[in-house]
Formats: sequence, structure tokens, C-alpha cells
Amino acid sequence: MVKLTLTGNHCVAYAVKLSRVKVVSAYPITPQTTIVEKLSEMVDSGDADIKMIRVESEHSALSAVYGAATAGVRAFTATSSHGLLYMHEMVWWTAQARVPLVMAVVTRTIGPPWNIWTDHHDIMGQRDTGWLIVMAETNQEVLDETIKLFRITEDPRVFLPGMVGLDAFILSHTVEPVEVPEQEVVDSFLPERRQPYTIRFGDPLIMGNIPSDLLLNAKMRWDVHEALGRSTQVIDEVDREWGKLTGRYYGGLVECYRCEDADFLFIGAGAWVGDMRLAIDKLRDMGYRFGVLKVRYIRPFPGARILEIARGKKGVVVLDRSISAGSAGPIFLDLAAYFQGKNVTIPIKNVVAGLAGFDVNYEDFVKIGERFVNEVSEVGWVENHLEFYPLR
Amino acid sequence: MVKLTLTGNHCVAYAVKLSRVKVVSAYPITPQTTIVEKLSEMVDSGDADIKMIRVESEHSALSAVYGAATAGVRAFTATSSHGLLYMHEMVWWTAQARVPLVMAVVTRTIGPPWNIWTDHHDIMGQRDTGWLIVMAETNQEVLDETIKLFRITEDPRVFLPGMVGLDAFILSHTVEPVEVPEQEVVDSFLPERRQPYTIRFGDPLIMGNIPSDLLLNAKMRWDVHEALGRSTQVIDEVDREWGKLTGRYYGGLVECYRCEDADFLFIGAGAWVGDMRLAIDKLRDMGYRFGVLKVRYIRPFPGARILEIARGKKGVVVLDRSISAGSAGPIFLDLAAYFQGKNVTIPIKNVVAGLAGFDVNYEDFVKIGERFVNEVSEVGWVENHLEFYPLR
Amino acid sequence: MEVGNPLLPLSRPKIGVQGATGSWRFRKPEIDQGKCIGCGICWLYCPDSVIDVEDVGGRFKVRVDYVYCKGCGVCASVCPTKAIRMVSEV
Amino acid sequence: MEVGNPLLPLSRPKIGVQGATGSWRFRKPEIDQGKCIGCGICWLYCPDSVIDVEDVGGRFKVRVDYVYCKGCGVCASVCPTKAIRMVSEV
Amino acid sequence: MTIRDLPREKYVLPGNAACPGCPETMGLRYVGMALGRRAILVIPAGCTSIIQGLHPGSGLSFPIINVAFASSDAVAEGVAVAKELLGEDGVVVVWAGDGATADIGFATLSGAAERNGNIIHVCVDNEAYMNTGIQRSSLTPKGAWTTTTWRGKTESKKNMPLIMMSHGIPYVATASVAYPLDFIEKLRKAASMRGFKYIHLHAPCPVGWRFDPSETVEMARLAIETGMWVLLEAEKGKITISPPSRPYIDKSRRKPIVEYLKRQGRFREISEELVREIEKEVDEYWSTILKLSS
Amino acid sequence: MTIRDLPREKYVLPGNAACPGCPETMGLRYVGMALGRRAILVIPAGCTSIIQGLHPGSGLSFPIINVAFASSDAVAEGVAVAKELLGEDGVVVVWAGDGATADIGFATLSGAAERNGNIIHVCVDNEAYMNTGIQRSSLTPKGAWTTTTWRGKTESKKNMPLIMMSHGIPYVATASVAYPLDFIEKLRKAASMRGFKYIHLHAPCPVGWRFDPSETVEMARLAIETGMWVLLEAEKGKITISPPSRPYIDKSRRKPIVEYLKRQGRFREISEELVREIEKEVDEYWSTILKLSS
Amino acid sequence: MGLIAERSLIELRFHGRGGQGAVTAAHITVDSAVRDGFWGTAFPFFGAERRGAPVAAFARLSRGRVMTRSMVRNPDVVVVLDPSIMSYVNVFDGLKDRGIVVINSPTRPNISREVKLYTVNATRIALDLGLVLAGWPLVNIAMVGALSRVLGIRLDSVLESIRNMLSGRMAELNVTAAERAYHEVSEIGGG
Amino acid sequence: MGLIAERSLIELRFHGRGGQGAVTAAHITVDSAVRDGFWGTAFPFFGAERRGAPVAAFARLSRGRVMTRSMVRNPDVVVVLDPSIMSYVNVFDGLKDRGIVVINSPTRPNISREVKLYTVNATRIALDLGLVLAGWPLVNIAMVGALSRVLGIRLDSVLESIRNMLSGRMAELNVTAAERAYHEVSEIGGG
Ligand SMILES: Cc1ncc(C[n+]2csc(CCOP(=O)(O)OP(=O)(O)O)c2C)c(N)n1
Ligand SMILES: Cc1ncc(C[n+]2csc(CCOP(=O)(O)OP(=O)(O)O)c2C)c(N)n1
Ligand code: SF4
Ligand code: SF4
Ligand code: SF4
Ligand code: SF4
Repeated sequence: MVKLTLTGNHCVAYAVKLSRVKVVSAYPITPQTTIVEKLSEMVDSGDADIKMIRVESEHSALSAVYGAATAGVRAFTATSSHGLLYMHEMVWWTAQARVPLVMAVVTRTIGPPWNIWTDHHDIMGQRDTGWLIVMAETNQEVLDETIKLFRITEDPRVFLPGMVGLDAFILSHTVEPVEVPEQEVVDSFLPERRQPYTIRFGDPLIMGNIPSDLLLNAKMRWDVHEALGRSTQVIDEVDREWGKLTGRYYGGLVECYRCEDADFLFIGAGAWVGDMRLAIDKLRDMGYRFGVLKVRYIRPFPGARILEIARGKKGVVVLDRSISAGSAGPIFLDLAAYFQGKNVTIPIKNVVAGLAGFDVNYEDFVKIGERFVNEVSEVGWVENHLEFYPLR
Repeated sequence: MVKLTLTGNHCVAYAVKLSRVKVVSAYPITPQTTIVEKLSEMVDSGDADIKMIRVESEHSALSAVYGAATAGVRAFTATSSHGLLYMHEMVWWTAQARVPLVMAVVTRTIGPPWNIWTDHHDIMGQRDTGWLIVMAETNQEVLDETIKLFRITEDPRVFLPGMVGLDAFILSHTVEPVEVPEQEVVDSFLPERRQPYTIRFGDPLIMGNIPSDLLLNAKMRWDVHEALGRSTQVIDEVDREWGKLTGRYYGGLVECYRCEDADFLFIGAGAWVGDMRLAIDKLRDMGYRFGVLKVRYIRPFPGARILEIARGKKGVVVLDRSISAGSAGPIFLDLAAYFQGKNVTIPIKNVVAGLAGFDVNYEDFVKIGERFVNEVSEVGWVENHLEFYPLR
Repeated sequence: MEVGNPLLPLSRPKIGVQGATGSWRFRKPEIDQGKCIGCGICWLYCPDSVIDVEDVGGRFKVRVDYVYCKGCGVCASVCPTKAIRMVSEV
Repeated sequence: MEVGNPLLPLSRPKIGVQGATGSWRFRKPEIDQGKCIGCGICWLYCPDSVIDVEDVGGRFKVRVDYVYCKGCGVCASVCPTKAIRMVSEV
Repeated sequence: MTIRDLPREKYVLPGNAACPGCPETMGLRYVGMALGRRAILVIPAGCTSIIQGLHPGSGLSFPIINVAFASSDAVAEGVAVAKELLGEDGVVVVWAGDGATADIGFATLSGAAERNGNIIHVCVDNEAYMNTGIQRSSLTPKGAWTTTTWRGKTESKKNMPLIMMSHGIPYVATASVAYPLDFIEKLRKAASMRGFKYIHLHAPCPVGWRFDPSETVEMARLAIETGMWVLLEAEKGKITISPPSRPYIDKSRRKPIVEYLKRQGRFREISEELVREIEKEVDEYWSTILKLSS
Repeated sequence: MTIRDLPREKYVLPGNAACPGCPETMGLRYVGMALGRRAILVIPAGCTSIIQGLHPGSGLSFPIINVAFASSDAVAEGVAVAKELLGEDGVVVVWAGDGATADIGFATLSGAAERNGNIIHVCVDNEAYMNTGIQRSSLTPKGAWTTTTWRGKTESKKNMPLIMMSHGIPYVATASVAYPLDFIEKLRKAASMRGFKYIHLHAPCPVGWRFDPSETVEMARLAIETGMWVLLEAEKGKITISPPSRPYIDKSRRKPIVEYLKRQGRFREISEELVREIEKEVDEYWSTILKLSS
Repeated sequence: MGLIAERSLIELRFHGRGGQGAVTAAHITVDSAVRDGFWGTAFPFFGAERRGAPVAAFARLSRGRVMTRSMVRNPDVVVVLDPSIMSYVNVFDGLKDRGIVVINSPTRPNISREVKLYTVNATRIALDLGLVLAGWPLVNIAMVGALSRVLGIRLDSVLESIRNMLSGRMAELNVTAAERAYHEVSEIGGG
Repeated sequence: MGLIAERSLIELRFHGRGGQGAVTAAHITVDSAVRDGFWGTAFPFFGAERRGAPVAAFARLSRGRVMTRSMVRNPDVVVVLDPSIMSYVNVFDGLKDRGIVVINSPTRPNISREVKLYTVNATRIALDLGLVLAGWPLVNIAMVGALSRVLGIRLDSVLESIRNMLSGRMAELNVTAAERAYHEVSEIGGG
């Protein structure tokens, strides 16, 4: 275990190398670019035994790693924002083909206007596709989750692709101390590549022709959903094992900070959770007992785990860094619908903030928390369950 | 007003012609193809005064109509399934550019395996993008909504693009009687093209360069959401006016069938609502007082309207023809989250059915309805709020 | 989950995947074995692999599988000795 | 919603959109008016439009806008009479 | 090589879902004969997606990855790279229609060519989007009716062989379903070379071109005999005209182009003027390739 | 035309966000001089997106639609079609980098070319993705360092002018920031023609090529003088070498290619063998275009 | 007053081969019924048709609006455009008890099920009129003529509909074909 | 025992020009502090930098993990790599009361604010050592040397960090630069 100061993007590159990925294909886009650059450097300097396919677009990047994975090797790509949108068709395709592979998504907002800062519209927009989606809070988590995703996606109970999200710049380009595991540790953790089928010369296996039995096809689609369900256990197991190996256990699908004795919760995902932690310390100083529930996995959506923790609380604030325009923030939608489904009545406020890279910090969260407590105690519920921050 | 027997796709073509669209660009894909073919035929026979741009992909199709619209004319495209996924980047782009234009989406499932039958994964996957989305139940509605969308999207309170969804084959290729309005009626209904800005020779207006003020940019994004909010009123006005002109008023965002005195509701969108209507007639014969609430607009999501109607009911079944894998059906998510936000506790069951084109008819809905009533009366709530139909 | 799991979108080669495509036919190739010189050109061009050849003393013996022959008539049109005649089945 | 609404992603041309880009400079073009033959070649090539010319009796009179000149040195390198010298400002 | 030397194993199975007289199954049979069990096929959306028939069976007996319309050469390169790393030996072939090749998938193709990815791209050119019901592609010839060009296409057929030669790849060849031995030899030659190989197979389609299904081969042959389609190979920028087309270097030996056009329903309404224009373009094309073969 | 005849109105404004010595602003100034207020610019992602500076201002004084990376020619064709319908007269210009032109946007470009859409596509070729920090593009020359080719690119520069000529469009031309009058004339000529026009502008970038910003023009000129870049026009398949390149038809008058390479940091580690290979490719290219100019 | 006026919903299935116009037949049937004041829907079997391959199309006729959009699983009426496919396809699959079958056939087909059977020699009619495309007799519209008689749709409505859908010589030939079939169709009784 | 050990969190802002290595300076500062057992984060001002344009980078140093990820709005310390930009950019913007400013300057700058001011002639050091790229003296690492003295980061940690981040001759020259700056930096007192 070496401690290095690394950017989030370099953490991705290290993780890919340590996971003994065989084929990488990616297309540059700010702020993902330094991942590809670092990997290129590792490859060209002989530091990593990876074959790079330097494609002409993101659609081709995901296509190329899909081809490599289908042919039998571990493969990786990375992108961001418009790049992710441009490969959207292949995002769907790879999940339904049930081919495990891993992608890093440096979350960045979507244009126009051109804007390279973070928000989560890009990655949240992929939440229907059948991919596992994990969001990192720290660079360490970026590195750890990338490695773990190979193990999880290649588990026979899962066999789906997965993406790890890291916030543009505030993780991707920020250096902080990171413990980089030894190669042997990773080798002992990651088994040989497993996948549900492999296309081979001489073996006439046909992938993807038209189904005759539509019900069977419907079940294939449903099994993508079920496999995500099955992955919850795999994630838990893998996270525990990684914890044993490295001392870093994150709690599986979600991570809690001061939740047990809290009256209120902040729920959110991504890098800004750090500021939420700070904020609730201050809020507690102010007499408001808040906790933070970090949603690590967006898919599978950990409704049951969240409910376990949130049950009995006086109120919950869901912070979304994107919005499903015309409805509400996507984490809120998943969560509130789940609560509704379980007949749980807790006031939930959805605050949509930090869009288009607008900086939000612990002071903002303090304000949001304070306002929320007042609102709930006055109204007994929330007046308006969806709010933009900062209010006009 | 002429009554013709037309396929859903030909209804689209007629609507486009009647709306005096100037530029059409589209790329063939089953089952959308007959829209383009019909329009091509109309153009080549001199029947419609439209300029067709016969592009090489869907990304370019939406790009071309976006260019035409930005330059100042009414424009239209159509696609389906993989075509919609392939143009996904431009779907986002056009909404945030605030350029009104209209697209028909013949809803078709997503591969692999290749499959041309209907489900709603394609169109529901666009629900974050800021587009208006309306789903048709009948060919008449296809024609009417396509015309109306030009008026709604070009309303200064809205200025967003909009898509009309019609189910593959069961609308697109099914003929049924349709009343086609006279050109004069449509002319009196549709004003001259309006748009928020137009790119002109000699006028150095720059669209889309990088923002200096991230909060302002965040507000731009939020205004896409707000504009969808504002569109609810516009939709209502326009639907009423169309009703006056043609006698066909659909109820704006949602349409009800025997909801008033119902104990239970089916809620769903698209062509299969017809079978829901039949089913509830049978269910009522069986003693179960059901009604059907048809969600016409997916975006803006009509949470408030639905709640108005559903309040006080004993239970609701939301039928989704797609799933946000790892969570639940998208209409359910929007709806249940909205109910949670308003502290409304009604048992809601999400039945995901008809995936990959698997045929579902009124008999199936009868079964679903019956089961639901039994479940709710036994459990007092729903045992499991998400179910695949048919159960294994 | 592995090859063979019905929930994977995988297929295996199968003769007659689309059924007995001979039913599509409205005309039928008849080979006049007297005229046939056994060159194998019909075999080479038949788009559906329904002509089978056997080497008999340096010449091809040609046989059509009528269960699957779609009756396109390509074999007749390429036969250099006009040994194949398309006969209507309507 | 129309042009001018701040919620539209629209901009208008502006001199100095990136501030006083003269501050980027670490060297500065100085024109030796004695050597200058007024050909206008520096004007033609200056990537930033910061050289202005005036027609004075069939010759160009050349002036640099130092508020914005980034100091690239292109003008100096293309000047056929070496009338422009880049002077360090560090 | 003669007919007798060709393997008889079936890679296109009887009872598949192709139309009668389909040029794509013809071509696929030749791919089987040329490469046999050495090939993995990567197939974007197109008629061949349908020809395979319904899951869980397949009318084609190759290892096949069906892929999204615009993705094939990238997928294929991924497969080729992985197989090389795994030490498994064989040939990765993209089998793509004219639409997948020259339209939506063109950037993907061009990218793989520029990287010199080790694959063979076969463009099976039936000159329109047949799978979706005969729409114009960039390879539809001028004057041809399609369901998106009711009065005939107004633009010329994009010259893909020339464009691919301009990519400077190791091997470009054209072929025709009427000349299977020539096609098979070219496939085998391509398979023996490293890097990106492009073979453009002319494939007249009875459904889309409106001729009787028995005439597929005849139509393909007429294209050669009229000089509308030229069989050639290009290595390192140098063109060689292939034997079947050699006689037609001499323009006087070419059949009149109308003989080809008038046999096809899609050209029914073509004007004489347009025919002359097409003739001129054919002459120009010959003159360009003859320059490049010198 | 002389310098004196050029308009002085500013289309690139002082205080924009380009790097010192930027070839793209140079080129944009010439577009302004050539077409002035007659132009609408369609600009995909690239350095020019940044050069405009921050909203709500802009360092460029054209009507501009910034567009998604792979969409520009389709957007531009849409604009052109609409403007024609509206009866508004002007020129729609795509101003796109080498990446937007030859990589991700290549299918879009090729499609618009095949349809003969009435636009001008200018490829401003700085031979890498500069906006994202110097990554390889298909137009990066062999041997050049980029941040995705640390040991030099192993493939050759894709030959876009030749590829676009093979599209049979009305007008293809190459240009260089070192020869503004030539570029301006070509732009004006293109603007006077109907259909799809392609102009490929060589644009040495000090940041990405690693040379002093004062040398942008010198570097561009060296490319011509060594024969690495050839100024030409092609109409109807016929090539004409433009005056600045004419002397170099005679190989003996060309400067040695190393003089060009050694001046650029990106070629610092190039081997002699590779230099010879590049020389050979340049000779081959000249021989091809001379064939096509005969 | 025919069947169409008696029942609240009639479900039909048309059997033919790809290229034979089963879908058009279904469409014209509906269009004609609509001209008579009824409602109807028609749709193809949603598959990739290949020329010559057996295909099916469906229709529903009703007094009020047809609400269901699902596949026709139990047709009241089956129309067989091409009798030769009966050796490959079970055209009676799901047919309601005592259902109606209208077959293009010169002779009385051998049917081992209790159905109301009608035949008409549509192939003969097509060949007589020269309604042949690429070797195939065009029987689809003639069959609509026969069917309309069986259902009680007015012949005039059918002819109007044909003229509306087709044009020129093809319209007139098919009008004649439909008229002939309307008059020539004959009931055979249970099989 | 320096500042770094006294405060729970120190926020820094580095001012320089595009290409001058302000981001690297911030990174090495953090890396050195981490070697001393502290925690730290460093990040660029997220913008499109152009060579020569004024840019900023940020760092946070702390005993425990740094939780906040937001922009540094009120720095404790400002480091100015290039004094000439002070006429264009207000480097004191948001600086905490009695904040620390470390400037690369040969002379005592004129500052009308109450700050703790340190200067070092990093340009001189760079020129002396021949640390020049394309006409620009490379002062960034020298400034880290000076800063480490001000903050109380061990010089050895800084040198280790430099050797780890750079290699060959560049590493050694910069090690020398950092050492010299460490020793030459001097406090000027409030302005
Ligand atoms: C992104 C996308 N757009 C459109 C389609 C629909 N589509 C499937 S096949 C096809 C045409 C194929 O034409 P071509 O490549 O020429 O092959 P052919 O069918 O002629 O063999 C089209 C447009 C698709 N599958 N995916
Ligand atoms: C779909 C998509 N992928 C990637 C990017 C990121 N991107 C923006 S500009 C650029 C490179 C542009 O290179 P080029 O076209 O050569 O123009 P230059 O920057 O050199 O002017 C890239 C990769 C993007 N904006 N969109
Ligand atoms: S008719 Fe066609 S399918 Fe039948 S044997 Fe001849 S070529 Fe083959
Ligand atoms: S130094 Fe550069 S920016 Fe300044 S005047 Fe000269 S050419 Fe223009
Ligand atoms: S349409 Fe043409 S290419 Fe496609 S399957 Fe039929 S015959 Fe073959
Ligand atoms: S990187 Fe090169 S092309 Fe881009 S703005 Fe800077 S100098 Fe211009």
C-alpha cells in the first residue's frame, strides 16, 4: 500500500492498471481527458500491459471495448457529458448484451451553452439502461470502486456493465492523499475474467438476432432489472471483502454519517457529500440533529437500505445535482416513490442545486438544513416538495 | 373535415403537411419508416410544400431540423428506438437551445436482441431532456397532438421542442377512421412561426458559448423545468381551443374514463389504454369499480392533475411499458414520488408489462385489476409495489 | 448465467429456422439430368444452399432440396446448358 | 422569451471579452517607424486584430493596441524589414 | 481455383429468412467458402439481421455478433485486438450493407481504416436500405427510384472504393456476386494481409431494384459488362483491374448502359438525359481509375 | 487582390480568449475579410468554442451557432435550406477542427457532401485535438507526439483533401494560414458556387506543436516549402496546383522535410527512418495529385 | 343486413403470402365498412415479411369504436388469399366455433372442422383480368369483394374504397375483380 | 512548529499565469504536507487556461481529512508566482484578515492592506539556475520552497516531493531552487 497524492482521474488510471485490464478505448473530452492521457502514458512507457484503441468517437469507444469484452477480455472506457450522450445507444446495447465491462464517467453538465463544470445530468440520464452506477465522494473511493466494479460486474449473479461517476474537477482534477493497493492485493481480490458467453472462432454462436418468443424477450429485459436486484448482495459481499483487505469498508450501497441518532437526514450522491458532512456538524452545533446518508449506488437503487435508515426520522432532504425536467430530481423520484410504495410517510424535500457547476458548499447546506427544519415544524410537512437552490 | 382510414404513421404525415412545416429531415427505421416515405411521396408528387433533407443518420436528422428551426422555419423529424438513442445528444441540445420543433417517436423496444415491436423504453428514456412528451392512444390523437404540438412548443411561455409518441405497429401500422381537418381550420389554429431567437445573416448573435456566470447558467437549466411547468396551462388552453374547432377535447394533460365514481384506477399511457377501457368495463361488471386515467403528457408530468383525480381512491395501478432497471417503471416513479411529496397515502401498484412487444390485452388488465383489489383488501396495502406481468 | 441460459440473446445455427421455405415458392426448378453437364454452377449460385452436389466420376450430380428451395430461379438462369426449367406451381 | 432574455444562451460581440489580454504578454512588439515601409503585412497576420492601420499617402501607418496585444511575436516574425522588435517585459 | 476446389460446408443454411434470389445470402455463402471456420462476423442492422431468422435458431452458421447500426468496425476492431491478445487465430469480418458502410457507419469505418485495424470490411452493396423497405442511401445510383426518392435520386452514387483507396489502407477491392471465384480469391488475399482491408461487393437486390429474383446474377454481370461497376484491386494506391473487368477497359466492348438500367423497375422513369449523364460519369470514373493504375 | 483591397472591419475582436499566436483566429480573420457580413458560422466543439470567450460576450463578431461536436454539417445544411426558403441571401460556413471534420463528424460531413448541401466546410487543421489538450486525431501526422501518442503517432495523416475529392463535390481546395490572399480568394470562389464546398486550412498551433508563438506563419510556410502541404484546388475531379505550391512540383526546389520537423517540439524524438518514410509518403502524394492534375 | 350489422365486434384474419397484399385487403375491408357507417381497424402481423413467405393481417369491424389494440387471438372470420399455404399454416388456429372461412379456391377444399365455408375463384378472376405481377395473380382485392358479400358490406362502398386507394388502370381492374368476386362467392356449408 | 501545525485548516490560493505551473505548485505543497503527516487537497481554478493568461490554483491543508470540496472563497494564504499580474488581478480578493501573502518579488511591493507579507526573488533564482522555458522563468517550485518555510512544512518533505513528481535534471534544478527559496524568503511585515 503506497500513499500518493493523486487526482481522481489518475486514480481511475491506476485502478485500471491494477485491475489488469487488457483493452482500453476512450475518446478525449474535458474533464475526462487526463484519464486517457495517463493511461496512454502508462502504455507507451511500458508501465501498463494494455492495448489502447484510439477511436474517433465515444460511440466507437464503447463499441470497441464491447467487442473486446465479448471476445473474452477485461475492458474499460471513460467519458463525460456529451461523450456519454453520444455513446448512449451503446450504453443500452452493452447492458442488454449482458457483457461485463467498466466505464468511468466524469460527471459534467450538458450544453448548450458549452460548460465543462460538474452536475449529474449526464450520468443520471443513463439510469434506465441496466448499468450499475456508483458515485464516488473521494478520490480513494474512485480508485476502490473502479477496482471493485470489475469484480461485481463479472459476478455470474450480475453480468452487467457498470459505471463509476466522479464529479468534474472537484474530484477529477483535485489531488488528495490516496492509498494505492499493491498489485498482489488486487490480484488476490480480482478473479480471472468471467463472462456469460464468449464469441470464438469456429464456434457458431449468434448474438442478437430477432426473437421469436416475445415473452422470453420480455423476461430477458426483466432479468436485467433482477440482476441489478441480485447485485445488491454481491456489492455488499465485495465491499466487505475489500474492507478486510484494505481496511476501507464503505457500507455497500449506502454510507452513513451520524445517521443513528439523527432526526433529519441529508441524502445525496457524489463529491458534495463531503460538504454535507461538514454542514451537519455545524447544524448539530446549532441544535439540529442531522445525519448524512450517502447514496453510493444509484443503480441498483438502494430503496430498502435507505428506508431502513430513514424510518422514524422527522424529515429528509434529498439533494439532487440534476433534474428530470418537468418532474423532479432523479434521486428524489426513486426514493420518494420507494417510500410511497412502502407506505412510509416522512416529509421529504427535494432540493435541486449545483446545476451547471454552480458551487455549493457546507454553508449552503447549513442554510438548506435550517430552512427545512423550520418548514417542517411550521407546516408539519413540506410546502413544496421541489425547490431550486439558491431560491430566486 | 374528411374522414379517412389511416395508419398512425400516415396521420403524422398528414399533420405535418397541414401544419405547413417547411423542413423535414428524418432517417428511416422500422416502424417509423412509413412516415418518411409518405412525406417523401407527398413532396415528390408536389402534394406538400416541404423541403426534405435526406440525411445519413438520426444524429444528423435532428441536427438538420435544429439548424432549420434556428434559422427561422417550422421543422419536423421522426424516429424510433435506436434512432432516438443515436440522436440522444441532440435531443438534449435542442431543448437547452430553446428551439421549438416537433418530433414523432414511434415507440419501439431496444436491442439486443433486435426487436421491432413496441414498448416505451425509447421515449421514456428521454424524459430528463426538457422536451414535452405526449403519448397517443389513437390515430386521431396522433394527428391532433402533432398539430397541437407546433402551437404549444412555439408558445413564448414554452419555447421547447416536443415529441409525440405512438406505439409501434399497434398505432403506427394500424388503420382506423380518422377525421382529417381542413387546411383552413389548421391555418386558423396555428399562428405564424414564433421562436425566441433567429440566426440571421449580418446580425452577429452568438448561440452557445461558455457562460461566465454559473448561477445564471443553472437558472437557464431550471427554466427548462419551469417552462415545462408553464406549458401545463398552454396545453390546457390549446386543447380546449382545438376542442372547440373540431369537437375533440382530450382533457389536456390527462384523460379520464369513468374515474369519478371509481374506487380504483388504472393509470397508463399509450395505445394500450384502449384495452384498459375495455377491461374496466368488465371489471365493473364483476363488481370492481375501476376507472382509467390516461396520462397523455409524460412531460410536463401531470402530478397535480393526477392527484386531483386519484385523491380518495382506494388504490391505483400504474401500468408501465418500460422500466428504469434497478428501480421501477418511470410513470410510477414520477407519480408515486409526487404523491409522497404531497403526503398522500394511497396504495399504488406498479405493474411493468408489455415489454419487448409482448402483447397485453383487456383480459390481462382484468386479471391485473382483480388481483390488485384482492391484494389491497387482504394486505391493506400492496405487498410488493413493483411487479412484472405476466408473473413467472 | 452461461451459454444455454434462455435469458441470454444467443442463438445456434438451425436448418429451417424460418420453417419450410419451400412453401414460399410459386415455381419450381426441375433439372433435366440429360442436359446437365455437372458443372456445379447452379450449386455455386443458389442463394439458399439448397442445391447439393455429389462428385460422381469427375462430374457433379445435382439435387435440389425442395423442402427449402424458394423457387427464385437463379439456378435456371445461370445454367449454361439450360438444364433447369422453372415450372409454375400456382 | 426573446433575444435579450438572460435565460437564453445568447451572446453579443464584445471587445475584451477575456479582459485586458495585454496582461498575458511577457514581451512586447515595438515598431521602428523608421524601418516600417507601411506594407501592412503585420496587420494581415496579427492573430488578434490588435494592429490597426491607417492609409497615409498610399502607405499604411501601423499602431498596436497594447491593452490587448498578447505579445505572440507573429508581427515581428513576418515583418519583411524587421521593423518590429519583441522586447521582454518580464 | 475452380468450382471443384471450393469447400461444400454450408454456412448459409437452407430455410433461412432471405427473400428468394437474395444477393446477400449468395455473398455470405462465398464468405463461408473463402474463410470457413476462420471467420467471426460482425453484422450491423440490415437485411442480414433478418436473414438469420428468429432466435433461438439462425440461418447462418458463423460466430456472429449482431451490432448497432453505426458500430460495426469499432466492435470488430475490439474483437480483433482481444483475439490477438488471447492468441486465438482467425479473421474478423464486418459484413455491412451500403447504409451501414457509407452512411451512418461511415465515421466508424473511416476511423478503423485510419488506425489500420486488423479486420476485413465487406460492404454488401444493394444500393439502398433494403431492410427498412428500399430507402435511398448514399450508394443509391443517380436516377433510381426508392421510397424516399419517388422521382429518382438526384445525386450520384458515392464512390466508396475510391474514398477507401484515399485512406491509404493496405487493400481495397471490388467484387460482384456474379463473379464468386474472384470474390473468394480477394477475401482470401485480404485474410492473408495485416491491417484494414476493404472489399466492396456489388449485390443486385430483386426486391429493391424491381427485377425477377432469377436475374440477380444476370444483373450483377450486366453491371460489369456495361462498365457501371468495375472489378479491381488497389494496393498502396496502385490500382489493378481484375480479369472480369479487363475487357471493358476498351470502351467499345462495353454494353450500352441502358441495357442495364432498363432491366430494373427502379429506373423505369429515368430520362434519356439522365442516362447520358450517367454514361459520362462512368467514363470519368474509368479515366480516373486508369490514371491511378498507371 | 492585394492587402490594400482587404476590408478592415474586425470579425475577430481584440481581447478574445485565443492563445498568443493562434492560427485559428488568424484563419477566422480571413473568413471575415473574405465573406464579411455575408456569413453565418456553424462551429462544433473545438478551440474556437473557447476563443469566443465567455457569455454574454464574444470575441468573434459573426452570427454563430455553436453546435455539438458531430453535428455541424447537418446543422449548417438545415440553416442553408431554411435561409433559401426564407429568401435570405448569404453563406453558411462550417468552421471545424480536424477532429470535428475527419473523426467524430466525418459521417456527417460526408453525408452533407454526398447530398451536395449548399454550404462551405472549412477544416481548420491544427493536426490534433487542441481544445482538450493535444490528443491525436486522424489528421495528426505520423511520428508526432501527442498526449495520446507519447511515442509518436504510428499511422499516417488521413488524406482529407483527396477523400473529399473522391466525393465528387463541386469544389475542394487546400489553404494555409501563411497564404491569406490565396485562402481569401478560395473562400470567395467557394461562396460563388452552389453545392458543397470543402476548404482545408493548414493551421500550425504553437501550443500543440511546441514552437514559439511567433513562428505560426513561418511553420505554415515551411510546410509548403518542404512540400508537406500542397495548396491546390479541385473542380470536377481535376486538380490545379495553386501558385504558392507550384514551385514545389519540382522536387529539387523543396526544402528538406527535416527542416520542418525539427522546428517542432512534437517531432523531437522522431527517428531518421521515420523521416525517410514520411518523405516517401510526401513523394507518393505528389505523384498522385500530379496524375490527377493531368 | 349482414353479419356486420348483427354483431357488436367481428374479428378477421387474412392469410396470404408476402407481396400478395393481405394488409391492403384488410385495409380496404375496414375502409369499406367505415363508408357504411361502421368502425374498424386493420393491422399487419408485425413481422419482417419476405416475398412469398406466409403472412397474416388482421381487422376488426364494429358498430362503435374498437378499443382493443391487441392481436386477434380468436377470429370470427378467416380469409385465405392463397390456398396453397394451407398445407403449411393452420389457418383455422383459434378460429371461433362455427367461424366463417372465405377461401380463394376453384374447388371445395377438404376441411375437417365445422366452419361456415365460402369460396371464390379469385385466382381465375385475376388471371382473366390480367391482374398479374411478377408471375403472381393479384387476388387480394377480389377477396375483399367476396368478403364484403359475406359480411354484408355494401358493394358500392367497396368499389369507392378501391378507387380511393388505387388509381388508374389498377383501380378499374380491381373494381371489376371485386365486383365479380362479390357475385361469384358461394357458400359451401360446414366442412 | 509552524502555522500548519497550529491551525485545523489552512486555505491557500496560488496566482500565476497559464503555463507557469501554479497547479503543480499547489500539488507539491499538498504532497509535501502529506509527507509530514497532514492531509491536503489541491485543485485548479476550473477554467480554460491559455498560455499567459492569469490563472489561479487552490489548496487546503489540514490535520484531518478535508471534507469540503467547494471553491476557496476566503484564503488564509495567497501565493503570487508572478507579481506583474497584480496590476490586473486583485490577488487579495477575499483574503482573511491578517492573511499571509507570499510574493515572488525582488523588492518590497507596495501593498495597501494589512497582511503578513513574505517575499522571495524566485525569478532571480530561476534565471540563475537556467530554469527557463520558452522565455519564461520557471518559478513555481521555488515558490513552494518559500511557502513551505512560511507554513512550517519540512524542507526535506518538499525535496522528496519534487523528486517524486519530476525526474532527471529538472528535478535537481528545482530541488536547488526550492532550497534556495526556502532560505531566502523573508518576512516584510504588514503593508
Ligand atoms: C441507429 C439506427 N438507425 C436506423 C436503424 C434502422 N435500420 C435498420 S437496417 C437499416 C437499413 C440498412 O441498409 P443497408 O445498410 O444498406 O443494408 P441492407 O438492409 O440493404 O442489407 C436501417 C435504416 C437502426 N437499426 N439503427
Ligand atoms: C461528443 C463529444 N465528444 C468529445 C467532446 C470533447 N471535445 C471538445 S473539442 C474536442 C477536440 C477538438 O479537436 P479539433 O476538432 O481538432 O479542434 P481544435 O480544438 O483542434 O480546434 C473534443 C474531443 C465533445 N465536446 N463532444
Ligand atoms: S430456385 Fe433458387 S432456391 Fe431453388 S434451387 Fe434454384 S437457386 Fe436454389
Ligand atoms: S505581438 Fe502578436 S498580438 Fe501583438 S501585435 Fe504582434 S502579432 Fe498582434
Ligand atoms: S431485400 Fe434484397 S438484399 Fe434484402 S433479403 Fe431481400 S433480396 Fe436480400
Ligand atoms: S491551442 Fe492552438 S489552435 Fe487552440 S487556441 Fe491555442 S493556439 Fe489556437
